[in-house]
Parts: sequence; structure tokens; C-alpha cells
Amino acid sequence: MKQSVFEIVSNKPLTDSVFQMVLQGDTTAITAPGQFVNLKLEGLYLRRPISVCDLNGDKLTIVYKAVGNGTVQMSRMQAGERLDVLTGLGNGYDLSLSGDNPVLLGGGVGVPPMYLLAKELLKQGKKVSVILGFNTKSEIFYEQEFKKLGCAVTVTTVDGSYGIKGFVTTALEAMDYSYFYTCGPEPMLKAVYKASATSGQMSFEKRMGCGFGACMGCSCKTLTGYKRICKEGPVMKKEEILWED
Amino acid sequence: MKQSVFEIVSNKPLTDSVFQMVLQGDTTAITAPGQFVNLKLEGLYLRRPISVCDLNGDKLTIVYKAVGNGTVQMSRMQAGERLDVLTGLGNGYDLSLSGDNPVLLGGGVGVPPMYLLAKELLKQGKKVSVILGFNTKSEIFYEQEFKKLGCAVTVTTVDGSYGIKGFVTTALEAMDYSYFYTCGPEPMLKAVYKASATSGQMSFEKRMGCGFGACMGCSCKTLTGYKRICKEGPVMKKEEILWED
Amino acid sequence: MGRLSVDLCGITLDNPVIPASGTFGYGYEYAELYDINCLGTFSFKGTTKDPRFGNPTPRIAECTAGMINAVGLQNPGVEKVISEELPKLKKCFHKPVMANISGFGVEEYAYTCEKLDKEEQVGWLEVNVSCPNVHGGGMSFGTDPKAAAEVTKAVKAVTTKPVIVKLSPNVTDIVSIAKACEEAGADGISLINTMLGMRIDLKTRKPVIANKMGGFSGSAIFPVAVRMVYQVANAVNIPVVGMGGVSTAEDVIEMMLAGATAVEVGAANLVNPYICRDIIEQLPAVMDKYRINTLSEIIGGAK
Amino acid sequence: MGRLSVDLCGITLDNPVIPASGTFGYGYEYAELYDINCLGTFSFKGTTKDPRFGNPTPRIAECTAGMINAVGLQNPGVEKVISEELPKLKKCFHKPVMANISGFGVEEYAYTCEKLDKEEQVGWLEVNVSCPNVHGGGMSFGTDPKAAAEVTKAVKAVTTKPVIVKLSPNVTDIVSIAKACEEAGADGISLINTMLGMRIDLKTRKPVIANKMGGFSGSAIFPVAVRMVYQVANAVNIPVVGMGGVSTAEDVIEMMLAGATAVEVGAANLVNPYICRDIIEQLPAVMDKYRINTLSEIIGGAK
Repeated sequence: MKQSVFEIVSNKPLTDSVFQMVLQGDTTAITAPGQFVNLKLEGLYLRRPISVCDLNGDKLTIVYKAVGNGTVQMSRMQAGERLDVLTGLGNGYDLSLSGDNPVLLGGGVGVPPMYLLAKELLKQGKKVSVILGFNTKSEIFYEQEFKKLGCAVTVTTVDGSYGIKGFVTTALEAMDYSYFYTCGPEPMLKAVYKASATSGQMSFEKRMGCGFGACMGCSCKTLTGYKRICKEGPVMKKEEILWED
Repeated sequence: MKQSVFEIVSNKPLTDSVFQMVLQGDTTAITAPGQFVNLKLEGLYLRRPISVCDLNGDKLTIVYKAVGNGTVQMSRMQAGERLDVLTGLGNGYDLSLSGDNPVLLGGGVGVPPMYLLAKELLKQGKKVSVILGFNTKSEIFYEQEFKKLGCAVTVTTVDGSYGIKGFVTTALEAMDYSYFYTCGPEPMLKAVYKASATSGQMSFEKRMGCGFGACMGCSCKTLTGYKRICKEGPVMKKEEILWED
Repeated sequence: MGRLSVDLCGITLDNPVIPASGTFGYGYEYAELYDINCLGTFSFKGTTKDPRFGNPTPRIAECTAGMINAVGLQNPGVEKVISEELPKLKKCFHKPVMANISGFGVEEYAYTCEKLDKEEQVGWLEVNVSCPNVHGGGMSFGTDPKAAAEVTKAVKAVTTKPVIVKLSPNVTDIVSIAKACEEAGADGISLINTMLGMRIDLKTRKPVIANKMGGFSGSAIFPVAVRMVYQVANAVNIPVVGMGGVSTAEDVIEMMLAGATAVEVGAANLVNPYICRDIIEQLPAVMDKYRINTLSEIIGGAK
Repeated sequence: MGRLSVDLCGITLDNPVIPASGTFGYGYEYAELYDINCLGTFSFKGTTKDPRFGNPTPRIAECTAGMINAVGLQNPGVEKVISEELPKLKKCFHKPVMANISGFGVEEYAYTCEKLDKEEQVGWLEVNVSCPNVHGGGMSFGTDPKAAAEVTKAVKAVTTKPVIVKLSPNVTDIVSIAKACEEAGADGISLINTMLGMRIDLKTRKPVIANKMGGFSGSAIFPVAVRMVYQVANAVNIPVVGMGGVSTAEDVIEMMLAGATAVEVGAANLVNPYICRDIIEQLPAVMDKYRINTLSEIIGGAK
């Protein structure tokens, strides 16, 4: 973990409510896809955790949805403004278990962390399939970006307005893969957990206090003991997950 | 009273710690010299009351000393930045009682309100003498500005590093005047009260809550009853003043 | 009844927004700023039997997201309030006003309430039991269920108007005090009054406030206020008026979800004198955002 | 003794800055960020007899200038703390540490303290009496002078180390509780623990926190903390450790002027993990600004 000041290089909307912000600064603490950063915003007490979407040298890309007062405030920020950022938070995905043809499933704002993960897996010569799930066509983002990387991309929409009608699991059924990585809302994670034919890793979201393991605000129970989503997580292996209900 | 947004035209130091800020906005609520404005500053709960130094159409000049967190923050603001300002606060000085040759005594940050007052009195054809009191030479400001207006200006310094050695009252003794107007720290006001040969008006300072008469935070006792420094004050006539100790 | 209207002890308010006592004077000064008839009502300056200058100055200290005041109930006394302040108010405010009463003894509370009970402008009596109980050795009436109940009974005996008892948050068990007041006949409970706070000036190494301590208010205390409003609203069967750090339309809705029938806005008036008017104007849009049809339907909605 | 050093119950601290329990874990994780030996000491995660997962999530809510937590004393239990956590800490922290203990019954407090008393790394026992008293019907030990005294006595009987009792601010009369602990043998008092607060989510219309209410901390509560530290420091003859919203070197000095011998920093660590190191570095310059030679000379300086 590292605390440093980043400068905003760009901040633009990808959809009505999803924005992409590129930050420049010391990214050396970021060691794996699936990790997150924690941003200090003017006038807000707690930092805002956002998963890492892409990394190019000292350029960090995050993609976030403007929902609460924090993310709405972020969406109004301009290039040149500075942010106090904690980087290198969380465990991130373990790439060593991917096998030859892993599938990556991202749902809504769970899509961004899949991008850096896909990039890294491709670097290792893996054949990467990506399933991107959205509610409707207007909410889709990053389809082209994943294609440009060289992934086999499938898009699903709940209302069928684009791609396959249904959920990411609808597309998963038809697929052949060595391992899975996923990030998205909990109902989707549960569905992937059930539908997946292989082992895999999923990234969880929980309301955090500090984001670096100090406050125990985001603890959860797993088959391998209590874990802090922000420290031992946010990524967990399928085998250790304990669904609380 | 009026609430409106002003834009900073300029903000420059006059001494090591005293700054002059020119604001542009709706000044129509300002009706008399000696009134003050109340500024909302980012991140600070209470507004900051600052007396009006000069007024030119929609341009408002304030002169303030950077002492507390509020004024230090103001001193760092740049031209183009905007401020939420309550204008037209307080009673201001009553010019009708000045007589033909009033004397104006300003001590330290009590000097600024004397400027607009002098200007208005001169407009009425009065012969205006001004005594500006400072601790030492390096703290002096606005001497030339008053001279340019056409006032007879005397400067006193406690350490004698410039002008007459002593206090504003030292200079007052030697003077002939029809009436006095003063603003400055309370010990100075008391001294002027005692030393003055005529009637006059003095502007008082007290820690305020709202600045517009709602919270009763700045009440004081006078010979004519309880008064709110921010509403029935800050200016009081010599006759009504009740020194609490 | 409109989208914003609520019923407070049998009187309909056009909206639940009420400037809190001590931040709105006797109203007419704010009437120079905007038409205060847009308010649900307002609670006028805490009034006592005798005129009071209040505490020595400085009476104000700034805090992060709030302020401390130790004004000490400065007011002209109930006679002058009736003979001078209320007539001025009548010219600019045409709704029932909430009369805020303080005292230093049970008889004093009763005396002041009896006087104000006769004023047709007065809709409710808001009885502030947070001030020191002279007989009870300076301990605040509001920190002892028995004393609070005693004041409530005495006041109820001399008025036919709804009595709302205003409680102090500086207690171990707010619910027991609220229940004691309800049993004593209170028609409503309003809370929270200010929290006892203190600041020290690093330069002088003395308390900023002449009285050393004072009442802490402002956005900072909102979470404590929401908690106490929730606790009390779930324990009593009379309406609760919520206050404490409210400064936005969202805060008003949060207070109502916690159980408040109406919401008082205090310190925020001192920073933005137009805040209550602004909140009332913003409420419909915020209600739409959260799919709220009428405010009355969300009272106590958080379970 | 250096400019910053103070004596806390017979142990010299290089400086009065102490990360508060529950915001600093068992220390070693912060040791990855900076050399935590720069601290006066720190109070480790509230430890109980048995392991606890704590409360359901969400456990965190944001507030203006603060946050609410309802973690519920998650900890591995005293045995594991001694066998696993303290050895890890020993590698990176070479000063006496403050052991923070919680319990749900008097015997439980005593049991845990007796275990930790044997650990040479432990300098002080900070006994948190703010948690619900199971026997006393869930009422917190810290809200009843008798119960607080009972815990203090029981703990003192099983340890020779200085016992600092940590008090809850959610009480009517903090002084009576502090005095009861002093009379029961407490070597020091630390306050304030978090204030009971609540937030409601306007979208879900439910409390943000699964447990509904939680402990409110952060800069927002500083004025209440200063007030209570001042009241207690002027009423007892044992050292007071001040905490509650402290987040700057100026806040540390204000707390000490109010009567604190040492100062704990809590929620601020969660926002800026380097805050305690930064405060310690900034203290000398701030002391110069206010013409303070040594910190020990200003303790209780505000009169």
C-alpha cells in the first residue's frame, strides 16, 4: 500500500452514469489485477474505493458509476485536479490458476477490473473469453476495448436489447473454459458460483471503512475463516466462499 | 441585507499579514460606511465578518488581516474565485452628526472602514482629518490612499519607527475637531473615549454567530439597553456606550 | 392536504420545516429576507418569565461542521414578547407559531405558558426542559424523568394548546425521559436540543466561550439526533419533532424516516438565512428522486 | 524527558500520541507503512475472552466529518492475541503497548486482564466499559457508576499494571462515573469512546448499518470530547487520556489544555493511515507557534 497524490489526466463519460478517469502518479504499489485504490474526496470523510481497470506505467485508469455523493463529485472533476490516493489495496486475482482458456465474467461496474486481468492473462499467452453483462444496450461500455485486446467477447443484456438476452450465466452455459474470474453484484456472483463448471475466483463488494484492513468494517465469514474484504479480499476462491444466506 | 455571489477581482498583500481583496457583485444592500459583509468560506461552518473598506459601483473592497484559519484561507484565494457573501450588515456610521471638521481614528485593522467613511464625508464637503495608528512602520497601510482622498493624515506608531511615537490619542490631543469616528481594538476605543473632547461614534468588534441579528451571539449592554453588535451595531454613539469593566 | 403537509398535534402544517428556537428570533427579521409564510411554522426565541440578557460574551465558538453557543436565553421576558414581539410578528406571519418556553423553576414554566396560552397566534407550546433546574441543584430538568414530568404536568394544567416538550440529548437514557413526559400528558416531544460542548483557544489557553461550555449544534450532531429521534419515536405514541444538524431536504427526509412528524432546522439558519425556504423548495424534487409521494406517508418508515 | 514526552501512570511516553483501539489493529499492519516506534504507544484492538466475529455487515456508515461503526469487537480472543498477535507485534514495536480489553461480564473482564497482565509487552490495560453489560440487562457498564467501579475493582485485583478505564460519552453525568472508577482504584481514565449514532439510507429506507445504531466518531465529536475531558480532568486526581475526533497537532494540544495527559487518535487513522506519524512530526512547530516549551507543562492548562 502507498499513499500519494495523483493528477487527473482525463475524466469522461462512457454511458449516462459510468465514467472513465485516467490518473497519473506513483502506481508502483499496484501489484495485481483486481486490486483497488481508495480516493480522498474534498468534504467527504471516508475514502472511496474503486477497482483498478487499467495500468500503463504511471497512468492508472478507473471506471466508476456516478451513484452516491462521492462518485457524483468525482464525475464533475476536471483534468489537472489532484487526488490523494491509497494504492495497492486488496489481494487481487491469482493468475497462476487460470489454465489455458479462462473465462472472465463482468457485470455492470464489475466489468472494469476484468480489463487489466484480461490484459495480463493474454500477456501470458492464455486464450481469454470475456462475458460482459448489462441490463440494457445503453449501459454497455468497454466491449470494443476488450475486443481490441484480443479477447473473445460476448455481451448479454437482461432485456435482450443487445447481444444475448439474459444474464452472464446464460452465455456461460454454452462455453468451454479452464477456469473463471468474475466481478459483479452479489446475485450475479451467486449465479456464477452455481452455474460454473470449473473452479474460479470472484471479487466481492462491501461497505468499507478504511480499505486497508484496520477497521474490520468489511469482514466476512469464509470456509477458511474470517476475512476482511479489503485486505484478504476482495478476491476469493470459489472453494472458500461461504454464502451467508 | 442581501445574499449573493461575488467574484474576486484581486487579492493582494498590503503588509506581511494585511491583505486587500476587491470583489465584484451586487453591492446594492450596502447603505453606509462602517457596515460589514459576512463571507462563507469552503469548509468553515461560520461566516467571516469583514468591514467594508471601499465601494465603487459593483466593486467592493475589503482589507483584512490573515490571523485565523478563515482569513488565512482568504489570503490564498485567487482572482476569479467566487464567494457567497451577505452584504449590508450592521448599522454603519451616522454621517449627519459629523460637524464641519470631523476626525477619523483607525487602529490597525480598524483603519479600513475609515476609508469609505472619509470618502463620503469629503463628498459632503467636510474637512476630514485622519489618524492612523499602528504598532510599527512595517504594519502601516493606506496612508497614501487617505492622502489621495484629500484628508489631513497623521500616522502614529507605538515604537516611533514612523510618524508620531505613541497612540492615536497622542495625536488626537493636539487636534481641533468637530466630532470623531473611530474603529480599532477595544483598549484603543476606551482611550479615545476618554481622550476625545467631542462626541463621536465607535465601531465595536465581537465574536459573532450569524452576523445578522438572529443568534444573539454578539449582544452587549449599553446605556440605551441591550444591543446586538451585528444589528444595532457595530457602530455606537459615545453617549450610549457602557464599558463592562 | 398537499404532498408536503403533515399534522402536528391536530394542526396541519403546509410542510414539516420549522426554524428552531434561538435561530429565528421572533420571525419578523427573517421576514425582511423572504416571505416566512412559506414555513410550516417556526419556534420563536426561548422566552422566560423575566427579561434576560443571558451569558457574558464571547458566546460563540466555531467547530468542525458546527458551532457552540452559550447565549443563555437572552429574551425580553414574556410580557414584552406579548406586548411588542408578537404584534410585530402578526404583521408578517399568518400561521400559528410555536412558542418556545424556558424556566428555572416549575412555577416559572407554568407562569410563562399560562401567559402565552392566551395568545391566539400561538399554536403550540414548546417547553424547553434543557435549562438548569435551580431547585434541583442546577441539574437540568431535561436530565431527570421526574423533573421533566413535573414541568410537563404543571404546563398542561394551564394551557389547552398542544404541549411539545423539548429534550436535551446529554442524557444516558433519552427514552425514559420521553416516556415520562408522555405519561405526564405531553402532546409531543421535540429533540434534540444542543449537545454540551467546549473549545479551547490555543493562543489564550482559555475556553473560547466566556461560560466555558455551551450548546454544540450543526451538521456534526445529525447522526446523534437521528439515533435519538428513532429511539424516542419507537417508544412513544405522540408525535416527535426531529432536529439536530438538519441542513438539507435529504436530512429532513432522513429525520422523518427515523420517526419525525416535523423537522426543525437550527444552526443552518445562521449560516444561510434562506436555508428553510430553500429546503422547502427542494423537497418535491428530492421526494421524486426517492419515489416518495407524500411526506406524511414516510414518517417512521425506517424499521 | 524530551519536549514531547509525558508520563502516563509511571511510564514515560516519548510523545502523547496514541492510536486508539480498533483503528490500529495489533499494530504490525501499520508497521508496513511506517516505523510505529515513533508513536507514544498504541492501544490494540479490543480483546475479549472468546473469539468474536462481531456484528453483521454493513458495519460502517459515513457522516458529515465522521463515521459510524458497528464492528462489534471482532477479535481472535485473548489466547490467540497472546499466541499469535503479540509475537508479530514484538518484531516491529519495541515499546510498552496498551492492551484494550472488553467483556460482557465482570468475570470475563478479569479473566482477560489476568491473561494479558502476564505479557511483558503490555504496559497498560485499557478497560473498555462501554460494551453492553449482559447481566445488567444489556445496559452498558459505562453508563452506571456502580457497574464501572465493579469492573475496575475486579480488574485491579488481577493485575499490577496500570489500569485505565475507558468511558462512554453516552451518559448524563460523566464525572460521577469517572470518580467511581477512581475510587475503585483506576490508575487513569480514557475518554471519550464513540457516541451512539445512526444513519438511514434514503434509497432503501432502512438504517445504513445492519445493527441499526453504531459508534459515531471523527472530527465531528471533538467539541463533546474536549468538554468531557475538561470535566473529568478537573474532577479526578488520576491521569486522563483524551480522545474523540482528534486529527491534527492543534487538536492534540487542545485536548492537553483541557486536561489530557496523553491523546488517542482514532477514526483519523482510517482516513489517513500516516496521520499519527504526521501529527508527531508537526507537534514541535505547532508548539513553537503557541510558545509551548514542553507538552507536559500544558496539561490541564485551560482554566
